Amino acid sequence: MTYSVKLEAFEGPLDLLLHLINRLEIDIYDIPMAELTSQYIEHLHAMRVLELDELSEYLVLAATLLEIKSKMLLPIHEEEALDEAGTFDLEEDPRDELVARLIEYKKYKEAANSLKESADDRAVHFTKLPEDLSGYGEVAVVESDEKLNVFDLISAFQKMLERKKLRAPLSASIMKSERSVSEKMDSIMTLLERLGGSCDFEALFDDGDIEDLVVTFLSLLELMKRMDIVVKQEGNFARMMIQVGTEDDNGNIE
Amino acid sequence: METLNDRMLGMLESFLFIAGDEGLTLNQLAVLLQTEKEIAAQTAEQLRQNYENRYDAGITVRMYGGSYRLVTKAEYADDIVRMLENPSRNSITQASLEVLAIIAYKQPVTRVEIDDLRGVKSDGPIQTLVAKGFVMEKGRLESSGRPILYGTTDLFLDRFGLESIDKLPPLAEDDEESFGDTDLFMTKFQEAFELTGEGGTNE
Amino acid sequence: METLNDRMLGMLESFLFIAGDEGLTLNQLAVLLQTEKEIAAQTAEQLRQNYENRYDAGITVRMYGGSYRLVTKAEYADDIVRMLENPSRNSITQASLEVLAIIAYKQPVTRVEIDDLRGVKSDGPIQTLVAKGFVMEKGRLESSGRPILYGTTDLFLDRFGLESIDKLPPLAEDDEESFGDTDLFMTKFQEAFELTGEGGTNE
Repeated sequence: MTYSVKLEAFEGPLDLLLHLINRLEIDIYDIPMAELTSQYIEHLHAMRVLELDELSEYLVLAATLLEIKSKMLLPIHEEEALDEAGTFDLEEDPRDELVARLIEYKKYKEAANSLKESADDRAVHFTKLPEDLSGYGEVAVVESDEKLNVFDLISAFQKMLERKKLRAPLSASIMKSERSVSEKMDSIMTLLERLGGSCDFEALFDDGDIEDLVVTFLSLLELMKRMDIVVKQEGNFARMMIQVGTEDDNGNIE
Repeated sequence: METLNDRMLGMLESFLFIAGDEGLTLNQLAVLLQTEKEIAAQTAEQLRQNYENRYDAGITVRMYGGSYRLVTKAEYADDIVRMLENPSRNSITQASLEVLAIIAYKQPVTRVEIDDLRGVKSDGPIQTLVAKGFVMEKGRLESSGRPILYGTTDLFLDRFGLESIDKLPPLAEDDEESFGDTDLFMTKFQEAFELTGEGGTNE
Repeated sequence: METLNDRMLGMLESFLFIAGDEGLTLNQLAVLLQTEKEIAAQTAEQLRQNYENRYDAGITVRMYGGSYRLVTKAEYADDIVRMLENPSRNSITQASLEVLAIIAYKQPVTRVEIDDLRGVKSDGPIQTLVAKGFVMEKGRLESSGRPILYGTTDLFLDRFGLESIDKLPPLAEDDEESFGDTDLFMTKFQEAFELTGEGGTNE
């Protein structure tokens, strides 16, 4: 099978199953168990990076799939398929429970998407801090014995973080230069040239906030990818050095 | 000439301006405007319409989580983001979103119910959602172990642009196209037939 | 129809709305509106006239100390006083709740640290919280000026139904966004390393 997929991208075994059903264009109400089971297990094999307890969740479902598959292979006797009234007993499909679970899960997965959309719509509307009313007089303090909720504290804190983004931005940001990766790449190359072609890896991360650090890092990665630089380390725990990459005629890095 | 209605609208705008992102509930508006709730709601609606109809207005009224708020119009979002130093992105993982959706629709709900529905452990996402202020404990289930019941917060309604929890869009019912109950019945009927008829080669 | 001028006015209103009590200087306005200072000044003046001419407007533009700011119209001052007596439903204002959250999670903490975190002065809310008995002085920081350290009280624990301060639910302080970036960057880092290490066969 040439189909490859990023396994970490799945939110769990049900998510993986839904993905397979979708990709194989399977009718969820008429799942070919053998095919789905073998595809599912094939994917499990490919999951090298899963942690043990996560893997166990996937294995539980694999066992369920195998069980359903084997039940379906059992021949159904007519007398069992027909109940006393002579009608088909429709409750007997061994896939029913799995299908119900998948459908239920799918519903919430879709709901999650619509929540996301709604949050995106909301995010284009900005608001402002409440005005300071102290200029109008003393703010009334109502005494009461009512129980307060500790989760209100969290909400208050989160609102504050959000607001902070709206504060100070205007004046500061207008002049602030973009911390773009391409600019940083240029400045790293300039620095390397100035230092004679190599420098200590850590020296590039001396200052700056997390965003700066991330930009520096991404710039290094991009430079490595373009083979403009190479990162060298003599041994474990040794200092990493950054060097200007020199290409030989074959385009390989020296 | 200023009319009584103009004055009401002006007052409302000044109140909402002062309240900022805290917003004001309909009850609070009625008290502040010294009028009936119904009139307060009508005035808020008229203010909204005025904003929407005025092309030179940069702001409008929205209700989130039961509170009216003044907000900037969507059309200026790009210009505003340009001026913000740290424009907030909606950064929430797919796992957290799934858990949030389950809690929003099924609340109050226990962790075990969430785990069962997703087929994976959801401790991590639940903790993240609590820490982000979208989810809170809403008491405990009176059963063995007294598990915590989770529900959503007002902050959730605000950040997800919902007027109230009743205004969540309805959950998708089972795929309409392939499935009304009759269809389901027919398919199952056929399946059963094929299964018996062909000796269980249905794979 | 929306005209170019309408759009400029709307943009201006939305910028001033967000800028709040810090306002925006003419220079900033020109940059934000991407126009000449002269045009920016004219637009601001037109916005002011529009507000003044509209009897249903509750707000207007003022220039203080070189900054343009949106403010409520003077005629609503008496009505706004009513907001003082109408604090939010929790009988504790959002500002106080914010300060309380900071003190609860960061204690012991100085006023300056609280101000920094919030980006606004917090004397008022701190006083209120001390008066309510939720917050108390917990000594002084051994540094210049020996600022007061604030912490929460037993009454705080009682009112919020907490057994002890360790029972506060964990809080997400950084945006997932920054975590996300770090993760992204670790992933990229690993990828890049594998790439150089294995000669780009990592696909």
